[in-house]
Amino acid sequence: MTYRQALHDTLRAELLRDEDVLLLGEEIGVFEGSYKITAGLLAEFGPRRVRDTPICEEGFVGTAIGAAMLGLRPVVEIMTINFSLLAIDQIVNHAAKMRSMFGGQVRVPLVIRTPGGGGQQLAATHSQNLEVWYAHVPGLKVLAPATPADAKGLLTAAIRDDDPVLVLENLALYNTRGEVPDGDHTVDIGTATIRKPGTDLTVVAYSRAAVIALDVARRLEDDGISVEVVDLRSLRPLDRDTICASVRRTSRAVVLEDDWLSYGVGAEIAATIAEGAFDYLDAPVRRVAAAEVPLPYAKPLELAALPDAAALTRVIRDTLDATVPPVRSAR
Amino acid sequence: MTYRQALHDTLRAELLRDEDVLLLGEEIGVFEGSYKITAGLLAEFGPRRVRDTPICEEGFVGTAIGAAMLGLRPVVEIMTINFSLLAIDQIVNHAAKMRSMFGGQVRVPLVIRTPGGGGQQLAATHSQNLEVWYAHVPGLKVLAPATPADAKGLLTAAIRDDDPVLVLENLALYNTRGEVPDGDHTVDIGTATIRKPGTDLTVVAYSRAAVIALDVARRLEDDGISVEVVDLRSLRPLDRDTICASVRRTSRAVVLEDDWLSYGVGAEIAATIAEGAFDYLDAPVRRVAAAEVPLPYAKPLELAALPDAAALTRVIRDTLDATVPPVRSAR
Amino acid sequence: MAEPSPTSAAGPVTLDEHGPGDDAEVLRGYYRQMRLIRVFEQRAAEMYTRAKIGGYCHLNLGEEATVVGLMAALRPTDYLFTTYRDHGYALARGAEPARVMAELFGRASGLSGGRGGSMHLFDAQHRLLGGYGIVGGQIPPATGAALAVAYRHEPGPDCDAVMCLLGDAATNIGAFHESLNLAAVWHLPIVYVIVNNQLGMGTPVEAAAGEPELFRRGCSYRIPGQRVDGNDVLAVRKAAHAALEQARGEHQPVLLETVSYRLRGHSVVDPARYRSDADNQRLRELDPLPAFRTRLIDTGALDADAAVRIHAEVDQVIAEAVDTADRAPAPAVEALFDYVYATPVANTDHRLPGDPVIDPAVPR
Amino acid sequence: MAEPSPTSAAGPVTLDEHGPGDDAEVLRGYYRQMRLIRVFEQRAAEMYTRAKIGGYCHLNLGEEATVVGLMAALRPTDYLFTTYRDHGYALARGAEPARVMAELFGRASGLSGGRGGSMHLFDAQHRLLGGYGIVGGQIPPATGAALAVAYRHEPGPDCDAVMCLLGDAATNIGAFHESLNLAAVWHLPIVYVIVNNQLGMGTPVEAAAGEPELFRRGCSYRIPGQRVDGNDVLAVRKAAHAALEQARGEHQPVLLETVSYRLRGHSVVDPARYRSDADNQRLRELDPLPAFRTRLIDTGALDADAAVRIHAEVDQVIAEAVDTADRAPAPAVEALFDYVYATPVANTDHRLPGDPVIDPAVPR
Ligand SMILES: Cc1ncc(C[n+]2csc(CCOP(=O)(O)OP(=O)(O)O)c2C)c(N)n1
Ligand SMILES: Cc1ncc(C[n+]2csc(CCOP(=O)(O)OP(=O)(O)O)c2C)c(N)n1
Ligand SMILES: [Mg+2]
Ligand SMILES: [Mg+2]
Repeated sequence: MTYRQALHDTLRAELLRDEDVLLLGEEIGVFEGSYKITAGLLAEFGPRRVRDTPICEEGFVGTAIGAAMLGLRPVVEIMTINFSLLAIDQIVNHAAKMRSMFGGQVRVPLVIRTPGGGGQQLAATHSQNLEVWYAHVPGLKVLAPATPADAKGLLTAAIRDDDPVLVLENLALYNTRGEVPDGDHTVDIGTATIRKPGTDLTVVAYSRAAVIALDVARRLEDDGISVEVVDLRSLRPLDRDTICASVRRTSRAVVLEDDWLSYGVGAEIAATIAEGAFDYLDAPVRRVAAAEVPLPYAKPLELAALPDAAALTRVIRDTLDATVPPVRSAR
Repeated sequence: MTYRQALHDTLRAELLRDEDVLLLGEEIGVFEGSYKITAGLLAEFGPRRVRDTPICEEGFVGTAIGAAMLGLRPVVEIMTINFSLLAIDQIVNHAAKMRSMFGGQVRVPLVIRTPGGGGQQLAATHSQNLEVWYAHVPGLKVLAPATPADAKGLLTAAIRDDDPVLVLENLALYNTRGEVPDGDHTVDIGTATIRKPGTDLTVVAYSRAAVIALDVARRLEDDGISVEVVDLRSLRPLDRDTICASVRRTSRAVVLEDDWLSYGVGAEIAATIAEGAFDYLDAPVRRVAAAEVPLPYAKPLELAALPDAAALTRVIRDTLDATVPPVRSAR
Repeated sequence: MAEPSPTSAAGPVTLDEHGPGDDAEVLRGYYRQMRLIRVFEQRAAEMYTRAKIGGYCHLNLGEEATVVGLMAALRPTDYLFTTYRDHGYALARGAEPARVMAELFGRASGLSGGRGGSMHLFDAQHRLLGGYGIVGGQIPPATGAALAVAYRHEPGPDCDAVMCLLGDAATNIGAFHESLNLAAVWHLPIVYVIVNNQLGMGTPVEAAAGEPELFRRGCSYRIPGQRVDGNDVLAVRKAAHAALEQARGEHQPVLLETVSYRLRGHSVVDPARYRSDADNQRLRELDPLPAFRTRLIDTGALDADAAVRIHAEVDQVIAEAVDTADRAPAPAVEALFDYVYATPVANTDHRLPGDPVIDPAVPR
Repeated sequence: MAEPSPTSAAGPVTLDEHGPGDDAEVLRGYYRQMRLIRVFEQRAAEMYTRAKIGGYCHLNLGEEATVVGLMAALRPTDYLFTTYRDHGYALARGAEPARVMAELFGRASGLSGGRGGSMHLFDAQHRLLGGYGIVGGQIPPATGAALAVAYRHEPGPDCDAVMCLLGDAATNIGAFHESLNLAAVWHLPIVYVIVNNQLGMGTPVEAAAGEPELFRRGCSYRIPGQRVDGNDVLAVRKAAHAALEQARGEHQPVLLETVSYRLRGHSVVDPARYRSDADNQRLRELDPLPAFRTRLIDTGALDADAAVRIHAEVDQVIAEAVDTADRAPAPAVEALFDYVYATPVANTDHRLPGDPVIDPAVPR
């Protein structure tokens, strides 16, 4: 089943399961969704449960927050994460704060689904990966499924969770395929998973990058290089134990991320490893991330700016070649 | 002179120097500024140069962007960084993108001044440190002066720079005092500075945290502990060479930051050190940051959640006590 | 002042001048509430200067008639969203003065557990769904609360309604536009009340709003608007009641503007230098409390002795509230991480500043 | 359709039905421009399906009369901000078709150096200050451009003006409200043009806007509004000219709504299934090009042969534009970091994916 289908079926299943679940977003009804995740749902559930909104990200996300305060379980689609900037005050200054700031008197069971990712020649304003901003914010939960199975498991968990959860999708993953468990399937929020065990080096990634990492790891097997792939799945909470435990075994780590290097998700991963596995590291933790430019439209420039399998492979090999120089004599 | 006075005098000097410079913001005129940075400027320069705006952060920041596109040099005050979330689409999707996305045909000489910081019992929505979000974005320059002299030098440089620059101020610094050079004084954007040389350990910090770090470093001298303090001053670009060169000398580092630990500024600093000074590190790079909660109003909770001199001192001592276990045998 | 709106559709007003049950006791009750708010705010200002209260502290001084009139029109089952200028609303809605003051003092017994402070009063029991410190920030959630009501209830006399308060200056922010538009296209049972106190901090309405007759700003959504004298508690109650009836009866959003005056600075620390002595003199004359007292005495609903008794009783209540609040304990530091999340999940961060990212105690 | 706005203040219209200098040649010129846009867009759609163009591609098909009428009213010295549906405006403003097509192809010779693509056409020479892909995102900067003009020029016939285009659905977003309010309170020389093509993607105006007569939405700022038939190039030019005169002459912002129809899907890839065959049939009848051609032929401004010649010449121009664009080189990868900043400063990041954070070459 595709990642898209898994999301669609999950939304449908939750709409059937719980009358308090409703969908809101631009073009999710009549237009069936910019990326067709909600295809057919308006026809099946009607405009009360599947609500097209005017173009007003701040307004409809804030409206979903208020509906959640009264016990509904809105699942909002923001067409792409780039447009979430218009709603970020409602997400960060309101949804994330209310429960704590109001002394635990209210819950905000809100889910925000939104795809990120570049590589589609959508240019600078439509190609960003800004999930790190949300991952920085206590009060939010931030999930990033890489597989159809996790798309189902994490979205289901998010909808049943009583806190605001941002579910990061990815334009490049919608058509990817994978096994999806039938029936009720949830994945524990806050847990990373090891996609492939390995002994020589750990690659940490999430979303589209996790798929690339797995692919690279498989190919490197043929060269006798054993790479372990950790898929974060959850950016907040972050499963530091799984990351550090892996690196303590492999003693080397590389991060693959689609966002810009400086202050990106990989910075936290590298810092966590450098602290949590300090005594075990045989080489510096390198990050493979996007070049720090507003992503250009022209294909050659876009390709040059985005991280890919080749860059990851190169850095993995460099890291394995790097040896630990005798620390003292180095000074 | 106070940090507030340095900012005020700099704005006045630039208004006098360049007819294209104008100030925009809520309550900067008649009210003389929420924090009185612009006191007296409306009276002196009139409403054409010093413009009170309605409450519409997205509108007036975007308006300043358009004015900058035509060659004016607007200096916008956003009352606190918390409200910048309402303007972030204009800052990140517009100001930061335009020059590059439009093939170099336009410049956006815009300055956004805004204070961050907690500790004033302003509660969760009014106490944030979100500069890391902006520091992540190519196309922006992000500065964070810690002293009155740098407030003058960096703000002057920002106003004369042809790119969008965010100048992060801090509520807790406005009344702090320090020497300020007379006449024309600019600080190079993108350069960190060593506030105090030391040999045992490097503390990296910026804004209010740099002041605390310097204070702690001075006090530790008495205990014979020699701490070097690196004040970043510029978060984007980030002066990685100065940071890593310092740690290569001291072989130990601690980051002090006012934002939340996960995915905060310190993550990038720690990741940079762990990669750029890997062979020289004798202990893990620890981060002293805020507890990951929406900041509560109640004073005891607020104090418990925010990093302070005591926590920094404790972590510095821990780091010095930490020794490097023989790496191989550890596994 | 209350020139009728061209778009006004406030509908048939079912209340007579005073409204049903407006015997002297009800009127005295309004006066007492107004007085209670007045004294509470004066004590709050005093406590702020004595550093019992921190952060920002915005008072309802001058808005007592508006506060009491609006709250009198609201049913206990209706939902209320306010701005950060919220003390009076919490009191009039029925919250204990001691718990409101305790919130300002940052105590565990405070209305929001001491975590929100003056700007963020929340009282689930009385359906006060929060004071909000981001200007305009409460408008989309209030609209969403109305969506939840409409999702569950047909229009009709028994339908709940939502009241969303905002300041005059908040009508210039995008959230106002987006929310009213949504309420209009979705037919939501909500009354937006613009509490026009003439100023946003130091900025007069005319300097900030292209259409300074704010009740007309519903025109962009075909939302009927009406303006009422915010210094007249009964006029406010009447207009608010009519608006709420329309909201619950037809799921028709309504825009109501109350016009009153901010007697002091924007917040306790603002000396309001931008106001002339003449302004201040004029303001004292517009004070709604003496005006309402005189009116009640003239109509025989109140006599001098009764007024004195009310004042004494109110002073007493507030004095006790201050004492009770002052004796209340602050939240325990151990409770720092409470309420960050409602549903516990793995690996939530519970680190204090300086703690390592990985608990060294965890066996490797 | 163009029922006069109650708030209309479009002022004395100085143009007669056709306007000065409307000899046959001018009219044929408009027809040629409309045809040029039509053919350009058709070829663009074709090039998209042939994968010469990537990303999103939004066409002006059906809006040719609006585009040409608006651009005819604009002076070369006026400033223009558009949405992502911008090809026609760039062409009518005077940009070379080859450079517009080259931008769609992502070539270095493109109007934005190949970095912006279809949605982000910018032409400093012709004062086209950008196509913008964030709905409503262009409105505040356009307002700021008007602020810069007002900062430097008194109101008067020689004052520059700014024209800001937006779609019907963009009137529901906060930036629209905040910007018009600022333009009103600051008296800025700007004309906001709502290009109402009846739909935002698949959403009809009535489903999205509380006041679907969009030209009335200036009411919240006392900004005069007017609606004009967007299929009538001369009516559009006339209304836009009057609005621009008011903007430059009085620094009075104006809201103009042009009503036309989107002949195809939202973007090239949208099959527009949400439209019925009846809709599509009706749309074909509303096509502004045949209508204008007939009108010109009836008035004798054009004859069949001339029309054929124009079509042939336009086909030729666009064919050459496509060839030229196709032969043009893409930007060099070495230029990746160009234009990120205007003022070079220390330590700017020029790392490619996978590069170490500290150049190992740098001596330690
Ligand atoms: C988005 C945002 N911008 C600015 C502020 C700072 N601020 C707090 S109150 C206020 C004035 C609001 O005036 P009004 O809406 O009339 O309400 P009033 O204070 O008069 O009750 C401002 C500018 C804020 N809290 N939020
Ligand atoms: C802030 C934002 N939200 C959503 C989108 C996705 N989007 C692109 S165009 C569009 C419809 C806009 O319709 P309209 O304003 O009528 O312009 P038209 O496309 O009809 O010319 C939408 C929803 C966007 N680009 N920006
Ligand atoms: Mg006010
Ligand atoms: Mg449209």
